[in-house]
Amino acid sequence: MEFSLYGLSDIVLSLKVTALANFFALLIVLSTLTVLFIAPNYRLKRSFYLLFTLLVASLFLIVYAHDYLLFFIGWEVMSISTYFLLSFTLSKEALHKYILFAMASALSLFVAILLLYSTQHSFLYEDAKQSYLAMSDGVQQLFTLFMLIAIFIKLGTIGFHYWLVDAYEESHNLFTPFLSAMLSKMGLYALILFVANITQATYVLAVMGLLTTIIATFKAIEQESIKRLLAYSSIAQLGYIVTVLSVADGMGGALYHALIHTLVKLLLFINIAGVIYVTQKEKLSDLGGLIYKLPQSFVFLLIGIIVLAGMPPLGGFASKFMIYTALLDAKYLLLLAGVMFSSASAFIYVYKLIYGIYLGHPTHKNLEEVKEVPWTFLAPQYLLASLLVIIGTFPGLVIPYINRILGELNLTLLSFETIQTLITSYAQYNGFVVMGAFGGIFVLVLMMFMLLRSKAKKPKNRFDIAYCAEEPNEATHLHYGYSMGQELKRVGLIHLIAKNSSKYFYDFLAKQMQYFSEVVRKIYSGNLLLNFNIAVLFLIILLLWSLK
Amino acid sequence: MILFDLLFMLLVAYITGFLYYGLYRNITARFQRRLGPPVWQSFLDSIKFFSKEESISHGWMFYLGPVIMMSGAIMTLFFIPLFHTGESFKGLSSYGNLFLVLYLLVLGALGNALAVGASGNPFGVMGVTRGLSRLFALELPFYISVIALISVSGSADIVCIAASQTEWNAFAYPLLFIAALFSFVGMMGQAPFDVVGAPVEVYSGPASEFSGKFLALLMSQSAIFTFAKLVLMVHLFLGGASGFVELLAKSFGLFLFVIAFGAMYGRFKTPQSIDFLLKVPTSIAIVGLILATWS
Amino acid sequence: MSSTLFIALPLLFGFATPLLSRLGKNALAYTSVLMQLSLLGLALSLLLAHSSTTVELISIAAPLGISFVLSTASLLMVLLFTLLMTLFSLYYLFQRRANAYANESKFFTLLNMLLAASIGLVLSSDIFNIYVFFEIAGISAYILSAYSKTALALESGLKYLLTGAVASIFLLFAIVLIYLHVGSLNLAVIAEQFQLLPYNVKLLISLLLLIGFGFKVEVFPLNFWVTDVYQGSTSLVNALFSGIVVKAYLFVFFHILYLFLPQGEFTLFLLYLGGVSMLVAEVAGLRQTNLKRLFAYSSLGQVALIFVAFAMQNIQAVQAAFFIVIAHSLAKFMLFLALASLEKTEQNMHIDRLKQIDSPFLMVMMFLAMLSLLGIPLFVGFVGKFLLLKSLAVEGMLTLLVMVVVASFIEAIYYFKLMGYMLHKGTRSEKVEVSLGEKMIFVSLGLSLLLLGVFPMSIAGFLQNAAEVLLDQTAYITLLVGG
Amino acid sequence: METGFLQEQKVLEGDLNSENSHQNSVDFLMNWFRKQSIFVLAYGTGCGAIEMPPTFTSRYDAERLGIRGAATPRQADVIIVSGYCSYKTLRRIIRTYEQMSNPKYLLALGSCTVNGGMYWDSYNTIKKLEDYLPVDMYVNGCMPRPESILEGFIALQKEIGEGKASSWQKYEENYEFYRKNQEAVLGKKVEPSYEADWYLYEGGL
Repeated sequence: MEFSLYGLSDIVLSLKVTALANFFALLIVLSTLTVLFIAPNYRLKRSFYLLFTLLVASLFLIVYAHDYLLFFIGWEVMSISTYFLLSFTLSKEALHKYILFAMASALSLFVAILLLYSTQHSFLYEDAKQSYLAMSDGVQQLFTLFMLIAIFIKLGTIGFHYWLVDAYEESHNLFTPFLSAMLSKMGLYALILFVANITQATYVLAVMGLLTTIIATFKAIEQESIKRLLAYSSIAQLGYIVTVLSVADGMGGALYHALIHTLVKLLLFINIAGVIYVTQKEKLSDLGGLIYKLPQSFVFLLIGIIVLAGMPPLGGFASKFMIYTALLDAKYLLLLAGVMFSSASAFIYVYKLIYGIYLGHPTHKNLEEVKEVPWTFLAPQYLLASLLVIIGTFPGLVIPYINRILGELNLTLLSFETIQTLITSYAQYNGFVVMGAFGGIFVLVLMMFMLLRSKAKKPKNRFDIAYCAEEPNEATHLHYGYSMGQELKRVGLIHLIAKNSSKYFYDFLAKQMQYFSEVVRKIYSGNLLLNFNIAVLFLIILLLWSLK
Repeated sequence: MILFDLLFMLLVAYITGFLYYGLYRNITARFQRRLGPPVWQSFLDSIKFFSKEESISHGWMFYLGPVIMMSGAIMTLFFIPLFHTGESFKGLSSYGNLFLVLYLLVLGALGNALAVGASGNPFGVMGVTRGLSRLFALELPFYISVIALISVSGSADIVCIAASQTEWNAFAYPLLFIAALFSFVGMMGQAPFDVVGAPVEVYSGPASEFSGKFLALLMSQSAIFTFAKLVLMVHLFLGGASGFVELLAKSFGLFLFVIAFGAMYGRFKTPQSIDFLLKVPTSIAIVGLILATWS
Repeated sequence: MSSTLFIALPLLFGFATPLLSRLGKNALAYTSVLMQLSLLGLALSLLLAHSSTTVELISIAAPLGISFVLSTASLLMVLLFTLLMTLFSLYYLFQRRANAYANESKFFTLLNMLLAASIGLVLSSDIFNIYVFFEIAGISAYILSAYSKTALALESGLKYLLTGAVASIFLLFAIVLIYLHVGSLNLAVIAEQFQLLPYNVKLLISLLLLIGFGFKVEVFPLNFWVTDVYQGSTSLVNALFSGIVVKAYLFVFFHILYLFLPQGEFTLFLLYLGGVSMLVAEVAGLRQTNLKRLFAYSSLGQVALIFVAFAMQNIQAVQAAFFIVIAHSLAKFMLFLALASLEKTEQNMHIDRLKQIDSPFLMVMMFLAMLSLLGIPLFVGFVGKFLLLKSLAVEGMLTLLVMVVVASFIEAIYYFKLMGYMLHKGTRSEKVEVSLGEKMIFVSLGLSLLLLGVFPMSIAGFLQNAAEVLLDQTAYITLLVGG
Repeated sequence: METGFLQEQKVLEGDLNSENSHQNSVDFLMNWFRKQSIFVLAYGTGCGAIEMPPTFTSRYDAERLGIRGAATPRQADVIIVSGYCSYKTLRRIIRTYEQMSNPKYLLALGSCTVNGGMYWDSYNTIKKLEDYLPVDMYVNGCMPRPESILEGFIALQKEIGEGKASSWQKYEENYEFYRKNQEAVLGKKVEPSYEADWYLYEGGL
């Protein structure tokens, strides 16, 4: 569907239903539905829903737009409606941080699309490649720079993530799942369009993606706030996608991982929203020992972290596997090693998350009185968790859909035989067998184990632990696994990685800006004599310069 | 037929694993100038624990932890073929690949970590923390070596990697092998990387709350798991195996090396071991990878 | 006759205010609304009937005469001015009790003089008339600025007067030079002969005109007085300054520029001047905490943006300029009126006070205005900025493009800082009542921002037409001088 | 039910009178395994602990008999009370003993555990360990040499193999008696202040 806007013949806008757009639209629908499920638990103003609707509408606009202008409009509306949605809970600083980065993203996207327009006078995706090729080298680099800045900010790639963590941490618990699952995906969508339509930008993406995964993983490890931890985990997960998009055949893995990440982040954030709802606590150090109070939530979080860590036999492994083999295919071996390294490091924060909330000992008296979260929290988790289990069992299930997208983008299709298997050029695996074998072995071992004569008895008191012959009591500090990973800072290399360098950088930038402003402001101090002098001098200089 | 295969593999792993463990204790004792226990001592220990009258369980997650760990070990075993030639004793390896096995290697430990957390014993969690912190540093050189091997042999299938070696990978790519060996020593829980279960430091770490049959199950899985890891190394670096004798010889040789290594060194602190692993073996592995794939 | 009415009516009304004020307490306010409405009606009827550019001549003696040219472009400006003035009168009427001026009749006199002069500037086709209106507008503006007679107000009035006097000297000198060399004051005649003048004279005249108008179109470095004036004046007056007066100056400056230099000899220079103005103004505004001054900086930035757009001197850019003019006028007008509503208790608001004020309605309206000013899509501000940047990109002026974008970003920094204050969570002590009438005005302004932003095509054709007319030097000459 | 001296006498003589030797084949097998593998809690309670390191290391190498150390009470079969036992230590020993899982054995080293030894007059050590915890095997001497300790272990192994080492059952059966004695020296707030008594444990998973 094409139409023109502004009564100008040279701007053609277009909306188009493509398989890629449908894929992301599906994710939007899924996220919206699941998030709205938990909405009745919160008392929200009507304006929240109004803005939320606007946001969802803008997401659809982004997804179905087939030219960069509409895309940009959707992008900007998304940023602004998110701003107002965030304003319900965010502190002034965090909010300001968010919007500045969002504006920087939008404006650099703006510059980029205008540069794209300047050569072929078209915003359409189809013409993007030609427009790009028509640019001179310098402009091409400038264009790529601006485009990638815009995308990286939205993705929260490391260095551009300064806003993201605070925004995630302080946003409303209802909104965080959406923020993580959907809004960052829009950055991904932009990146996919960029990579598929314009240019691969191989090395930039590879380096940025790898740095993002590794640094964000180690940053996640040292967090104590649940939402901050998950925010960094989101960054890291998107880093995998950025990395894999740097290779020619990475699109399949990227889409697969996008799907999995959306599902799992919805699951995790809804889960912790439930925990926060019943406990009113947001820090790992304030929680603990909830496993027997919230058993269902525990299982869902467990499923979530298994997927997040990319463990077989659930869906997370399928997407990780796709990413690995794509990188292997492109012979990006060290990159692959780096990605796997960060994937292995992710086990720490994943364990820290589940330990801090559910395992160990309760850190407060009132934690021993909480009840299971309301069913409105559980219902979407049932849905998401079963989807993840199904994808884990039948990893080939989504391949035909991804192939449709790849076909549309003129990329190499993924091979597909049955829905149980996932096949790449290097290896294949059968999700059904893995799941079946694990389930079978587990059940068999469990049965044999239960039949043993040795009686399992359960202490009545949680303090009955082997504790060097001492007796712990309420006052004993037993729940300290939540600070796990702090000791890693003692390792020089990791300390280097996990430094708050982006904070220093942006603070420095802000400070310099303020000084500069302070100097410039002197012009407007109201001293007429000074001003006239400046004015005359400036004009003479300019004129002499311009008349040469 | 496949069920018989699997059962047989399990049996072999169980027996060999315990045998190796007995030998391990015996040989370590000889290193320390003592007689050491009989070879079957580990087996006796495990049966003793199975026959305890009672075992303390801290809830269902605690109960399931060792079961998950055992399942993980058996899964690992099943997805690694015993022999790279012939038809039998391939297990489920045709349904999986090396990446899957790499993840299965940690699956059990993570499952058990949940149980440790559920037990509420801070020493257990301390051990888990050490283990997880060490894990990524341990895996990095191993991953690099494995990736290089996959890339060189053109497949992530273990059988293919084993079969594609004209000369042993250990000799063809010595740097990769050395780097992987460092990791392997750590994976086997040997000094100098044995920070996890350090008895006098963290009260035997993750195992501190396991008693009776739980401990017994952990011991059995350890035996099976050790064998599985040895077989994996044999296939990756030592040219695979086509018969029991070859398999036992190669794996025992490797095992001997590991325990000798372990008996000779003291223990690193956690940050030290991470630092060391991230520096020395990783650098070796990177150089090895570049040398191996340079064309 | 019709275009003369636009000037005659306000002037008449202005001088009749002492009489009208005797009719009753509210008579002046009501009649003012009536008068503005009639002007608006007139403008609208002209718009509907309008087909081509018309000239109206009030002959005094053979070479001397006052001629008004009503083209699409000037009609657009007139329409904008009368619309804003109507809303202004209505607003004044609705919140008059709270904001009564000491001497209402004088205030209205000045107000109408200002309007008449602004419209006169836009319509005149004679450079001396332009000078006259320039002075009328200036004098009424000085007095309006000092009207509240506080120390700050008097300071601002004085500053305004001083700078205005300097500006008019330069302008007058330019006119003298022109008359010396061309022998006519008619814009068309001058335009015809301007190219034939010696280079040095051309340069001198251009320089003098630039400086003369430069003060008024608030271009760096001649805009130093603006912030002080805005701070000293009341918000109501500021609404007029930034909504009407500066737009009139901008229009007439570029009108003259296009006529004299159709080839665009100075384009690059003016473009960078505009770009630098914008950057400097936005950077200087970054740390401002006084609301009026802050908006003044923002006005400087926006005016510089319009300056850049006009200076591009091509149809797309001028169309964009008109869009920004409309967007900025409406939005700033709205912001200053909102500020006037908030300031009922206290003048010179500090930014911190936004945390205290409890008026969701005004907040939302200010949000709309600010978002439009920032060029967020769905608001008309975006259309203007987009068209301008597009034409910059097409022309390949990437440096300027980046300059404008960076400046916009800096503007976003302080506007969102403002919004952050408004969105502050906490108890709000000061409740601000907004009457229904005021609400209607704000809503209509806000809606127009939104509607024009979503359906820019409704006026795009008209604006393009205006841009074509404004840029067409030969047609102008033909019309006035004849073949 | 007897009280006072009579009860004490009965408890102390309990295992002499019991006829535990009739074990079925499963019991026999299990006892054989238990006998072959003995995990000793690495917990030095008194001065006798100094004799334990040589027992377990190269010189005497207890591991050849299947005897090795265990770090936590959860994994241990045998706890050695090595010598005098102050009230403070007793508190820990009792707790540790109760945390060990059945079947569990207690080996007492030195004279002090028999009758207080040279600490007979001490204000803060117990005299007879038997009053507080059931002892399977005494190794007397002050201090007993590693050879004696090994001998003690071998004797203990023999008893285990015959199914006679059943002090843990005795502790359960006469819990009130031990508890009373423990409270007598440690005060009413004797640990475990929470329900260490096994019959309060919940069954199942």
